[in-house]
Amino acid sequence: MITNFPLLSLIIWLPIIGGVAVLINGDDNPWARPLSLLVSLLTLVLSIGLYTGFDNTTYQMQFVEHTSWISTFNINYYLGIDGFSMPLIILTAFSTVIVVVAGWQVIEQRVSQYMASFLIMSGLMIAVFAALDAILFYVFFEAMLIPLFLVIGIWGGPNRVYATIKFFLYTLFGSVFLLLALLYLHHVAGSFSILDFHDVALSMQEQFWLFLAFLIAFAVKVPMWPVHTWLPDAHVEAPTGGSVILAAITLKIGGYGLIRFALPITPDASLALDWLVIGLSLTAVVYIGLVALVQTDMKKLIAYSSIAHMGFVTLGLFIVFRIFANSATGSGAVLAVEGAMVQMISHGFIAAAMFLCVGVLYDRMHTREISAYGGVANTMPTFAGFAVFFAMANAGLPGTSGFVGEFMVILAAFQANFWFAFLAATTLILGAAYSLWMVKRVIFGEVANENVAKLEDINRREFWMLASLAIIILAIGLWPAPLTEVMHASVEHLLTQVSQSKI
Amino acid sequence: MNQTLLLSIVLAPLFGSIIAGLFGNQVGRVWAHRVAVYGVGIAFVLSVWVLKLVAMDGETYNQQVYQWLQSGSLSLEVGFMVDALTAMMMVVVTFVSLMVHIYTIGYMQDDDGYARFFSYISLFTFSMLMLVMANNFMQLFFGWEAVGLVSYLLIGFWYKKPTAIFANLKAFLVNRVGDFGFLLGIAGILMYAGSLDYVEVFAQAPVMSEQSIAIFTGHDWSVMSLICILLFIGAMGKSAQVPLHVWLPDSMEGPTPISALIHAATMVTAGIFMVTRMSPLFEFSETALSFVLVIGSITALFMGFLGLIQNDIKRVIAYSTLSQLGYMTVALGASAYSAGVFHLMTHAFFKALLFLGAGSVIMAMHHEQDIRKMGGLKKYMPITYWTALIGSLALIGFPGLSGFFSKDSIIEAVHASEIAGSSFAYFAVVVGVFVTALYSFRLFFLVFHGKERFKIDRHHLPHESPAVVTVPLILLAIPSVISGYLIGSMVFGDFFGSAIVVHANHDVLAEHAESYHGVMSFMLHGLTALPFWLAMAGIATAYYLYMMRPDIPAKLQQRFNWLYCILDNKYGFDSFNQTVFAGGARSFGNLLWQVGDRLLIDGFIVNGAAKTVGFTSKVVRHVQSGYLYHYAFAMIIGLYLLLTFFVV
Amino acid sequence: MFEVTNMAFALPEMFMLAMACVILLVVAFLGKTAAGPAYVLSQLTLAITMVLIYQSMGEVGGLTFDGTYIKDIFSDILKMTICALNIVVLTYSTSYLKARGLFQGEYYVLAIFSTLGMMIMVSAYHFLTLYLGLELMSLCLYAMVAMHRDSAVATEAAMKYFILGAIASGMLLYGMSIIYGVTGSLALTTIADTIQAGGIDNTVLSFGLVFLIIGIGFKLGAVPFHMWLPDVYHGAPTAVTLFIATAPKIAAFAMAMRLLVDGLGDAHEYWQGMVIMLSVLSMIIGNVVAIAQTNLKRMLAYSTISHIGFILLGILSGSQEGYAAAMFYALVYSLMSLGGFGMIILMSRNGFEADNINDFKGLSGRNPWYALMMLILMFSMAGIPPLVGFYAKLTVIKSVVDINLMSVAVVAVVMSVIGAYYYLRIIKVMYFDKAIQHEELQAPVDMRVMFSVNALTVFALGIFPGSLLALCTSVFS
Amino acid sequence: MIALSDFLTLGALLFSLSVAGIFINRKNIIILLMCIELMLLAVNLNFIAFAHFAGDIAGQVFVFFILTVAAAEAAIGLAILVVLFRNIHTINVADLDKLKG
Repeated sequence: MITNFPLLSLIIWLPIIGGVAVLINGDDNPWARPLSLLVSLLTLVLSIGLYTGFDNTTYQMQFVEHTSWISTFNINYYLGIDGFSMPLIILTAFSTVIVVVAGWQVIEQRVSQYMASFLIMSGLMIAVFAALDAILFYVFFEAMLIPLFLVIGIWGGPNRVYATIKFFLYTLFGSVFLLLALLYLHHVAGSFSILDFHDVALSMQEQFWLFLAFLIAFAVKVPMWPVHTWLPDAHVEAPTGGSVILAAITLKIGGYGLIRFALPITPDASLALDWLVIGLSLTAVVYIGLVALVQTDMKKLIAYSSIAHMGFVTLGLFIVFRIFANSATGSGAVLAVEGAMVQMISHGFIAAAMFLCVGVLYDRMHTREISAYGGVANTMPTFAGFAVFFAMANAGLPGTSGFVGEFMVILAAFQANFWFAFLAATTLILGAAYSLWMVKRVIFGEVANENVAKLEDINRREFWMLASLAIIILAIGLWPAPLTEVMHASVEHLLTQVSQSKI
Repeated sequence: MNQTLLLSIVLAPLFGSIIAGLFGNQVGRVWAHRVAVYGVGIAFVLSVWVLKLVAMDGETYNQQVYQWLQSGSLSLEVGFMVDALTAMMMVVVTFVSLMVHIYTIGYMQDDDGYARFFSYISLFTFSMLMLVMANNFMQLFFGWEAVGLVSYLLIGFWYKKPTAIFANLKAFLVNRVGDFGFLLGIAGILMYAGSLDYVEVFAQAPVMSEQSIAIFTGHDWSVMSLICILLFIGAMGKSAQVPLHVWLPDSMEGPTPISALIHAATMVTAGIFMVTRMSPLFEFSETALSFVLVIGSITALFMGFLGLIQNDIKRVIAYSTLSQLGYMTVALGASAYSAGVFHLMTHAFFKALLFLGAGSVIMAMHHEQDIRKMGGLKKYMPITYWTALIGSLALIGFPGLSGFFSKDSIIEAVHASEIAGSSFAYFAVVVGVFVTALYSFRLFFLVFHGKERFKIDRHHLPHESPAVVTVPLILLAIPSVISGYLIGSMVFGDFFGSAIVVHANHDVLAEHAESYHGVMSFMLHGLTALPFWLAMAGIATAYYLYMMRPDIPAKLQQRFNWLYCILDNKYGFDSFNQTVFAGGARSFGNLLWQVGDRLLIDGFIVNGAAKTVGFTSKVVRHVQSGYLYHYAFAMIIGLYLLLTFFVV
Repeated sequence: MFEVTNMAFALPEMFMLAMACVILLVVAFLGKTAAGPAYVLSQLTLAITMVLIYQSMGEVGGLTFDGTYIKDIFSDILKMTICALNIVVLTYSTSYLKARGLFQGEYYVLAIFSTLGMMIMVSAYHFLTLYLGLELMSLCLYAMVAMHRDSAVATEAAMKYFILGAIASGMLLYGMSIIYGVTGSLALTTIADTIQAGGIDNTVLSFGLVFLIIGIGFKLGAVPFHMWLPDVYHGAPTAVTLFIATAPKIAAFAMAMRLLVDGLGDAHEYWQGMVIMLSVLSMIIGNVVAIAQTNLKRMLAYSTISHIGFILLGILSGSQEGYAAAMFYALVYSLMSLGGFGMIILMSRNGFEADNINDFKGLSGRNPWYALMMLILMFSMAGIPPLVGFYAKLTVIKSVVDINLMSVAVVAVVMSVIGAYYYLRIIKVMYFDKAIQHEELQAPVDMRVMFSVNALTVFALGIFPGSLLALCTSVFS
Repeated sequence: MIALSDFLTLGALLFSLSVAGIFINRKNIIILLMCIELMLLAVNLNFIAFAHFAGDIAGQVFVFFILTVAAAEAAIGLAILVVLFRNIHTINVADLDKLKG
């Protein structure tokens, strides 16, 4: 490996520049789609390079790039990845390919703008995961909202304006507090490097407020109850690609933010307020699970299920304190954090797949109401197979990736408190109930109406799109070790950080 | 024994499943079933070889195949553990599965989903083998859920039938309730044993048994009791114990071969297997054992009653299965694990036989399942008749047949047990014998004897099923008769060796073992015992009620209408679940959604804030009235404010 | 003692004054046909002035004209910005004025005189020069607003502007008189020295400060002295609005800096609270009331008010970093504002003002490029990265955080979220709504190019804000 | 002897009068212009008083400038007033309400 080769920059800027190129070419250009696919595939291939060149043994940042950017404030173009960010970057690159393929025929208006939005968004999101400078992080964190705002607003459903503005303001509201926190930390630490933030000593009061700022910013992204209500609206109105990116990546930024900021920078406040996060997470699992059950719109149902699943991420991250309190070794804490990470990655694939399935149906029937369907299996058997598989994955069936994260977090939660595990495990029932009940009503049964009777099974493009996701979901479910082993060192390091008081 | 051998056993059916499932259209129907049957056939032959290695050569095996996950100090692996218990289960599973595979060639002949069906049942075989061969809890859970998945797929195999897709959802969800407990149990084990590997966990058992956990503040519970009960909740789901039994009767919506394979012989016994496998843990908790015992005896007795009034041929057998599962559970509760597993094995043979026989009848009746519309089939279907007779006799515990040995040993074990609830259990299992005989022979007489109540169509007279159906019947009838003779080694001998751990103070089988002097004396003893006469009385009652005086049942039904209602409503479990759990969850979910999400969070806080800002904006803009003197006045106000606050 | 007056320090102003007179004469002689030459001459004047300033930038500056006038790096940068902004403004205005029969030489005379006033304000180091510069600028602006003589709203706006402006001038003068009374001097250097030396009556000082603040607040448009701003922006011809909204804000900012920092820097503790009040009120009122607007010019007026609130954040921090941040913000604001009002002119044509938000419906379908440019401007104003508006907000908020005024910072960020709403609304209208009209743009090429450059600068500065930020910082270190 | 404070008080009074005149008067714009003049005069008084008592000439010089500017201001103001009257045929302050909100 060439040590100084700016691979990360390449992965970030290739899709952005590619997106601009697609945009400039204009809508009439027949090359918009192939070019987008090429760029996204290239990005994916390059991002694989991050995995192969990754050193599992160290928690230190790798592929580091450091250039002065805004010298006045000592803001740097500082990139680097560790075991937390690397899998998420690959997930992002992969999702972008899927999105490009998913929009291939479906998007007829403003194709180049659509593709460009996603390519640019992809670069920005990768940059969020790679940024080690707080302001750089924030810039990408916010900049990402712009293309997503446009995607939902332009290509979305009937109520798209409300949804997209709600989404934008909601997330903006959360993130401005993050900005304040970052500025305050700079005031204290004298640098904008996130790694320097990790080391700075803070009083309990400072940590308390900083933690709240981080929490509000990232809780909105995750999203945690009760700041989750933007998500169902955004998902329902977004075009399929938008939903995929929302579910697969943007939610992950919330979890990632908690890992990168809240836990290591404010460990004492995290400890003191872990009850809050745990409580909200469990609320997400149970409350949102019940809410998902009664949804009549498929996308809304999946959106709510996303919230419930993300509850496991936040739960996994914040039970570590209780686990430390209960046992000296804290082996369960590693399990909890890695479970949260696995859950994030896995949810990225599964939620994407679920939304693509809804997209496939929506493209044909132009409705997402569950009641408009029934007996799809009769006319679309191959699709039905995928749908049932993904629903099972969503319900956390062992052998699929959906199981791994939940399993790890529940196992760890028991070590924190029996009731945490008890409430978290209700997802076994609720998750199965809402996923499979939907499958029952949509996929199974007699052909419900003549529209369903006219459905055509998925074409080759859709097949490979779903098949690639299915393979990954299965692969992670059957052998998650390659995924978790890249995180070990980083997780261990995080746990040392959270277990040391900063006061 | 090596890894290749064991992997071949597991992967052969999986391979068959993948070929039949993913490439069913390409390879065609014939190759779809061939590949599946060969796969399971290979698995069966190799399983027998493994059994031979274990039983004859005393080999055991416990190694990992690959590391599934490593996290901190915890390592989760996929691996195999083969001892006598496993080997026995492997043979039972692959044998019944093979029979069902062959049977299916005939039974599903005309179905559109032929290849898909083979794919599913092969996948089931794979999953079940993974379950029984697991050497750790993670893999156990994997197999546990995977068989649940296949069960779900197979119950809903005819996905156009509304009842079928209702039943499969119900089955999956009820099983998930069990898995909920099971998973918590596993989590508890990880916490207190620090590992999920069987061997390590069992080694930790004595330490764990001394720990306690405060679930509710101030109440310390024994960790072992908690874990065992949680694990057993899993078993209650899978093995359909009250109150999680509700899915099993409904699961009869699936094709008959899977009723035989999954919902009678193998999958439903996974719970029994699991508890047996966990005997080193359960032995430390009398509380848990009592719990198991009571649940088992309730299931054994009360589910038997329900069999009495069912008219669907498969449902009668399904309730019988429930009841028999209750017997097995009772055995577990009484620490007579080997008796339980023994019954598991014999039951697998004769119950599969009964189901497949029922399937044969159903085929002959053109998919009519109501026993009131059958009768007198004996002359049309001799093979089915005789095999069904063997199966029924085995089921009621007729001396000499397999069921006699296994059931008798359970009854004796419960009799000897001294833990809480054992007297009730004894009562339940003894009365159960009578009930079993009554409903079994009610079914038998109504189907094969008496008047022909089906509509006779000259061109479609009932006829015996083809060889692919009858050969499996015969092949299953053989072990239904003879497998009981293994009692000597399996129950009273040390066939299972260290696979089953029983503490001396619970060892109810030990005293029987002392008085056990071979099969013949056991049988003779049985002839004088109460259960035998109860069984005979059952047969006689059935004959009297349904052959000689068919008017009596109808009168009884009128006379004891309230009782009939209770039984007909299955004690109200279904309607209770439907209203309270399903309906309750939906209304509560709706409440949370409409009130919590929409009204409070979205309406009040989010949109409320937006509206407040918008409203403020509309109000405040009127300050900009357009009049110069107001503008000037605003400046004066500003001046005033500045002067007031800031002039020091 | 006479010091030798260094005329060279004021060379650009002198040149501009001369040229202003030339243009005046040209207009006077050519009459109706003077507009064209006046336009060219004005542009030339501004360009040459810029060059003159640029050439002298490296040279040592200092006080001149008996300590009433200063040339320093701060004044050089701001003056160059003012000239540059006005070059763009004049370019933008031309087509607008032509279409409405307002293409007259007087506009350019007034513009150049007004520019001269601004430059004097920037360089003023004495109450007198400051006052004269201010009045020179303001009087020209009053007249410009009223230029559209047949428009009732324009004259109404002019009247309001004039009356309120005169009151504000009066207040400012009153404040100056008090400060003069306390410190015994009109020169900022002496005032600063006196205050530093101490021993003056703080009550009277802060009493005088209140009036100064009002004067500054009025010129900037800070709440509650902002009432003129929406009406004037709304009522004036867009070309004039554009003029008022850009360079004069730089001049007002310079005035604020000169008075508060250079002159009364040591009285920071007395004026900080007042500025906080203005700042917070401006951010709140500006952002909240903007939401209810349907007229784009009016909305941008309220948005200006909120931006002023942010600029004041930098000033109130009292640190060099804060001043640099405020300067950065002021520059960035003028650039964005230039683009925002430029867009309205770009969209407008004879008989169509394009100043209603709904006039932008479906713009992205009709003119994707300009819609994109407007999108950049709007997101920048909303303070969304990676656009330069974000760094402006970042720097001022940072300066407030650094002095531990967290509550003010919280207000600022919350208000920026509320503010984002109405910018998003513009984007929503452009991108998500269906077009209701389909006329082609009529703007000339030079304006289109200039506008694109303008918006792209906002974007480019967003990616590389470092140099501009460094420049602003260097002024105060 | 007239003290400085007397001048200042008078100046403040005049100033207040003018300010009050501006926002109390709702009739005639010309009165507004007069009030503005009054305000500037109040300021002038202040300057002169301070200059006198401090023995500093600068304040008095300033006053001359203010007077000059005030004249220019009045000119502009009246010009606008004329245009305004031409457009809306009234110089009633309360009629200047087209721009609001």
